[in-house]
Amino acid sequence: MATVAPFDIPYTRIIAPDGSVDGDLPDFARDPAGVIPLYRAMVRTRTFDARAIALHRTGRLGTYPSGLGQEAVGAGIAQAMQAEDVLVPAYRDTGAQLGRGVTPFELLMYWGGDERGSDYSGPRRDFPVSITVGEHPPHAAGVALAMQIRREPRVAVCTLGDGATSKGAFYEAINVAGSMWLPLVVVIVNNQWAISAPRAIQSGAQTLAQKSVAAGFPGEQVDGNDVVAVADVCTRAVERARAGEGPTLIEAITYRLGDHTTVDDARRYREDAEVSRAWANEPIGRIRAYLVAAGAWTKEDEEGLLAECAAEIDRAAEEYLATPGMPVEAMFDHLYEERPPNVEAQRRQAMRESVADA
Amino acid sequence: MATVAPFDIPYTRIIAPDGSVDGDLPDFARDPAGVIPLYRAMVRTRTFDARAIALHRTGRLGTYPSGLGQEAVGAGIAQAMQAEDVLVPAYRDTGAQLGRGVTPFELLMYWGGDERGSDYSGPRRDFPVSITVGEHPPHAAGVALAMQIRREPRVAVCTLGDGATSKGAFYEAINVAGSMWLPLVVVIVNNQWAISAPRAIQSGAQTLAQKSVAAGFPGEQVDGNDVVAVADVCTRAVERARAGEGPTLIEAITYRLGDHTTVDDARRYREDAEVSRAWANEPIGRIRAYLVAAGAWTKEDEEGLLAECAAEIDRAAEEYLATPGMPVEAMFDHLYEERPPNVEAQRRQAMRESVADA
Amino acid sequence: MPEVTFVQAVNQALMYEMGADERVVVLGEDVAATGGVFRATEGLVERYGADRVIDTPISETAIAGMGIGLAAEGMRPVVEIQFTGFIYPALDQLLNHASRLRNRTRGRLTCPMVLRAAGGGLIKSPEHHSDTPESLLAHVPGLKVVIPSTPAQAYGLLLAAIRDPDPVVVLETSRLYRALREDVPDDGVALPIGMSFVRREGTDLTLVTWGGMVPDVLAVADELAVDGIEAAVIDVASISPLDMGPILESVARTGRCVIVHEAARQAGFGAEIAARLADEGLTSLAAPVTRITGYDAIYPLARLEGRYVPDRRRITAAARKLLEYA
Amino acid sequence: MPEVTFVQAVNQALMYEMGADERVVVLGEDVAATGGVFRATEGLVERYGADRVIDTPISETAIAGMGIGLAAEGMRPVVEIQFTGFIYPALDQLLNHASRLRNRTRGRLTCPMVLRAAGGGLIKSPEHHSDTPESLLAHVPGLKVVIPSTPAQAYGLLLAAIRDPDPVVVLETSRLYRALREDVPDDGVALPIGMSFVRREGTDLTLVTWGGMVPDVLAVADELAVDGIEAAVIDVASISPLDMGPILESVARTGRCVIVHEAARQAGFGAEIAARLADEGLTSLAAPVTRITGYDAIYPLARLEGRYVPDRRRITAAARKLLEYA
Ligand SMILES: Cc1ncc(C[n+]2csc(CCOP(=O)(O)OP(=O)(O)O)c2C)c(N)n1
Ligand SMILES: Cc1ncc(C[n+]2csc(CCOP(=O)(O)OP(=O)(O)O)c2C)c(N)n1
Ligand SMILES: [Mg+2]
Ligand SMILES: [Mg+2]
Repeated sequence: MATVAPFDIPYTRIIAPDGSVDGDLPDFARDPAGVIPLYRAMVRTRTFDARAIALHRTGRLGTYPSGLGQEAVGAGIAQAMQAEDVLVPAYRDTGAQLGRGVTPFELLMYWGGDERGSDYSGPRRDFPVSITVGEHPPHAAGVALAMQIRREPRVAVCTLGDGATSKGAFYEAINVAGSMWLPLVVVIVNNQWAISAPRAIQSGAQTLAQKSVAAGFPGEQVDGNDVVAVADVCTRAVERARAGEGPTLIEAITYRLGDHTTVDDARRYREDAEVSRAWANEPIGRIRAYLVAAGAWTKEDEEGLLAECAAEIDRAAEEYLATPGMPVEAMFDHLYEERPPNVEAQRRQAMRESVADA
Repeated sequence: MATVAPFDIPYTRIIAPDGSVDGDLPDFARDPAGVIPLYRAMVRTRTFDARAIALHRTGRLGTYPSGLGQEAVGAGIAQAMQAEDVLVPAYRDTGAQLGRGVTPFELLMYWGGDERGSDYSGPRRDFPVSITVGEHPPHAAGVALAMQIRREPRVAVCTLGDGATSKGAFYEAINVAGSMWLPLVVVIVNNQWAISAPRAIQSGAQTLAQKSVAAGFPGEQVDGNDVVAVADVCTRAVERARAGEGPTLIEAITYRLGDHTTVDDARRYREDAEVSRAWANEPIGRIRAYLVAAGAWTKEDEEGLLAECAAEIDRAAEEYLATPGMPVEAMFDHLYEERPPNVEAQRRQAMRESVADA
Repeated sequence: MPEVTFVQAVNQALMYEMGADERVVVLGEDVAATGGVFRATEGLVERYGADRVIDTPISETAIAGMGIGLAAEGMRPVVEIQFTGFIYPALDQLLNHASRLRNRTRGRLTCPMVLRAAGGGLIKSPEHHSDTPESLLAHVPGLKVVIPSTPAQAYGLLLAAIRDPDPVVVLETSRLYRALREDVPDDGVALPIGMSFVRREGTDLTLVTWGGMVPDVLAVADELAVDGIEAAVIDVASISPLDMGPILESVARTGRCVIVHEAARQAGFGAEIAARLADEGLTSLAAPVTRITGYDAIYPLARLEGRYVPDRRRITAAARKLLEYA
Repeated sequence: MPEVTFVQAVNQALMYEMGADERVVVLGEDVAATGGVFRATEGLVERYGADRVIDTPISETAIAGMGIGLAAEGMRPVVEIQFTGFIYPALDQLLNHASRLRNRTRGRLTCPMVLRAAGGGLIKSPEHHSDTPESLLAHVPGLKVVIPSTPAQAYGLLLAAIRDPDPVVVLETSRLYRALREDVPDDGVALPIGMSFVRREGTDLTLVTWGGMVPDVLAVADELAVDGIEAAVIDVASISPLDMGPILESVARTGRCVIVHEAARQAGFGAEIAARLADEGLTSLAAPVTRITGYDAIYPLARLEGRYVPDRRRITAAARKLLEYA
């Protein structure tokens, strides 16, 4: 019995939970000022998140999946990507979307139940969020294949949850990516839970990063609550992909501090104690500690940032609440580029009924 | 960056292509007589295979997927299983099916286009072959789960091709098996080709055995043309599963010496030279060489075996050719346990038309 | 006897049958620890244990496929697909495998599995949670498809589905889960699959519907009655096998038929009923067979969804229009 | 101008459009090295290179899903699912994603992809190779579904499908691949999607069909003509969008309609056409709308398959029966 193929999975952390440096600082972070944009992005994400939940509570937003505690992953991914790259996100990746230039207004429109929220004014080629768990990685593989065929120095980045790694579509996509050596980076946002199912239910695999072994390309773990590490690991993976060096699977280990969504009550299935422990590890505090210790962040900076974020999200919420819904015919207007006769007839009928209503 | 999870994939060969012993003989094979049943099974399989092709050529059998060159895998798997275990096979696993007690007559009926061929008189709980590539591993996982729930010391064995490992259903099944620690053994019959697609198209993974890393249980390679090694590796995996020690993924490395099926022409897409090289490695000759060298097999034994196999397959073919097709109402007789009215009405109508025909 | 909601009736049926038949196992996403996202499986794991109530990975293909393996091995799996919009990755298992196993093996292996899924709109849920894919499933020989509309049907048809020797898909309408209450004796008595229920007699017009639209259609019939128009309401309940008897009988009397469903119109299941009427019921028809359905459009997000699903006004208007035919 | 078979016409269309539009890429199982199991993609990789003609792993979900990604990025993917029976693992991608992308993003991202698959029976192939799942696909808003019946349609509709700005499923009938030959000028002229073709005029009765059944239905019409019965034959060709115009016009003249398809009857696409007749065409109908279809049974293995697919005798008998109505 001979060993024919050895593999191993690395793990990266750079800033420890207490804010101390625990690994090799990447270039961008040598000067603590380089970390400030990441910190700002995380705080902005959390501000949005809190507002979205508040809007839901008061009946003014639909079901919303909070990303509380996962802000480092989104901020790190967005920093790693170039504008011309394409993000193919899951529903909880609000942070990455904000970083990509999707506006808080658009996000509120979407979660408020209006399709126009996915007509992103910024990243025009980014995909809308996938509500279907783990069915979107093939889209990212297709996007990456288009880039490869056209020999463009662009990269597709797909984000998905720990639960989504149990889906066949996820596997087919990474397997194809390995076979075709596509410019694709897949980031598993392992927040330990998939609704009520803890990580252990999803797979007997010791790490989720090792799923890449099945596809023949590198996989690695990163402390998903360490935004510096996430940004670093993701940047390296994205740049490898851009250089034609193939796909990477990244497992960002984080924790879902909130309920699954605004219509879930996580106390039914998980211990408060676990959540409390996880709070000690959350991503924003550690970077604040790091920046403060480095003398790069003051109380005034903090207050300024919070006020700025609150003001931005306030404006977005106002704009969202002031935007009237679409008329009934909107349902038919983007079904096809040209409306076939049956659709046209139904559209007219719906409009007639609409008038009758008024 | 720390390494958190190392893996490696072992490879087993016991009898080398020239018939010499190249590894540790398992108990059953200490006495060469223990190998004779495996040898006989392979020859029987090849005899069946040749006859099936001949029947197709003369228009008396439907499309048939030859297993030429892969006989060791089926024989080894069948030997590893107990009667009460369940085989969930792919279409090319004729050898394993014969070993399980599916009769040559039944196989001819099935490939001749008659559903009764899947009503196996022997292994009543074995699944019919899956024509859908890689969609059947979930059935095997379900069978294994039934065994686990009922605490039965039984094992489900699923066979599939190298191409089938690219399917999401294969992955979902092995992932669930790892998560639930099911008594399941999955054998990949890597014959290097999936119709016209060589192994390299399917996956960037260096081995197919390492797909198990994604599911968190052991995977290993075996020389699929060495029946002793296949039987040994499979037996150990089956017995581990039976003992509650979890699933195993086995990649049996072999070669499809024939066309994909009787309606394929492999010369369109692969080199004759490759096939010639592969013939040097085929599984039957090496065991014959081993047995002859060990003084355990004579020319008379060989002639006797060939005659016996030919006679058995002759009888099966005659019985098959003499069996009339089913009447039209057979289409409706096993749709549901009780026929609903619409089905009943259609059945009567079909029978009326049938009478009108006659 | 306390009244129960629809979702409680589902739960009651599962409780009952797991107690009565130890071959019954429940598996799916979030069915055990949290008792289902709608609480349909609440308390099952506490009562029957983790061996029989199993939280699976998020693997719809494997969930359905394992149901087949379990069923072939003599278990009675009740698998849950959390929402109808996530049934599609399980379709290969349903169409190519579950429905065909008995026929392929001439009855040697069978597939007594149940697949439950919640769907239908108007609960302001995210995309893909409101699908009504019943006509896809009704096209598959070897499957049965039931769509209960009341707590009693939810109980009785689910029991029947579990006991059925063949695969049955049970489509539950999430907006009904807590909308209705009624007495449902927990007596283990099943309702027959393959039977249309006459929910209201009437001689002027026949309204045919199922599942989530039933309450609205009954309400429309009540409204019409105020004007002296007596509409029969037929709740198809099982779309496969389809029981056309009561529909044909009613239309023979009324000559007028409106079929109401929430799914898109084109190739929706309403087409099958209309087609049967155009064949077997043609001579009865005094007016065009009308379908009031979801539009042939993508089910909209929450702000517009109320305009997608047929509402009482659309149904009433169609009914009144049919009465204009002599 | 040499005559070409159906499969050659498919090949010709792919050759043409790959030459005309460099955004067109072909991917699927066995499409490159061996040129497709039916040779539909033969020679493409030699002409256009391995960047644009791509053999994929056996991953139907990913094949369809990558088509979406490619299309959203501005390519014009033509993906192949080898047989219709293997389309089901791709359905989630078609239903939840391909069909919805434009609407979800208000036109920001679109999905101009084509998915081709071969199906239909009577070629003695193994299980799952003969499926005719057209009605499932026709139920999906946002998709288009075409089913060519001749080499010229195969060429013209495939070109149209590739140029269409929205996702189109092209269902090809394998038994037609080499059964028919005709002149098909390789002029790059597309046929319109969403148009029913009147293949034969007739005033006594209307036969409506598509795809693989068209030759048989035309033959039946010829037989009937011998007896002086003039049957119109309408080849629907695009089932979605469905062009009811010619069907309604013809039935307005004949009052009699037989719909013929190979798929199972219940919730088959014939139901949609019958339902439209029962609504918009009711006053024209002099006789029951008859569907002659595959049975509501599992498509049988080779020995019995000839009894599953409607044959000329069944169609003729139905046609003659309708003429008995006054
Ligand atoms: C295909 C599919 N199956 C089931 C669901 C229902 N569902 C919504 S979220 C969720 C859990 C997903 O967990 P994970 O992938 O870890 O992402 P997280 O919610 O933790 O971000 C499930 C099962 C779905 N949306 N899509
Ligand atoms: C789901 C599915 N996709 C495609 C096919 C068509 N097909 C039949 S055999 C085959 C190749 C399978 O290769 P592999 O799994 O290696 O098995 P082998 O034929 O080599 O035994 C393909 C693509 C199929 N039968 N099922
Ligand atoms: Mg999660
Ligand atoms: Mg192979």
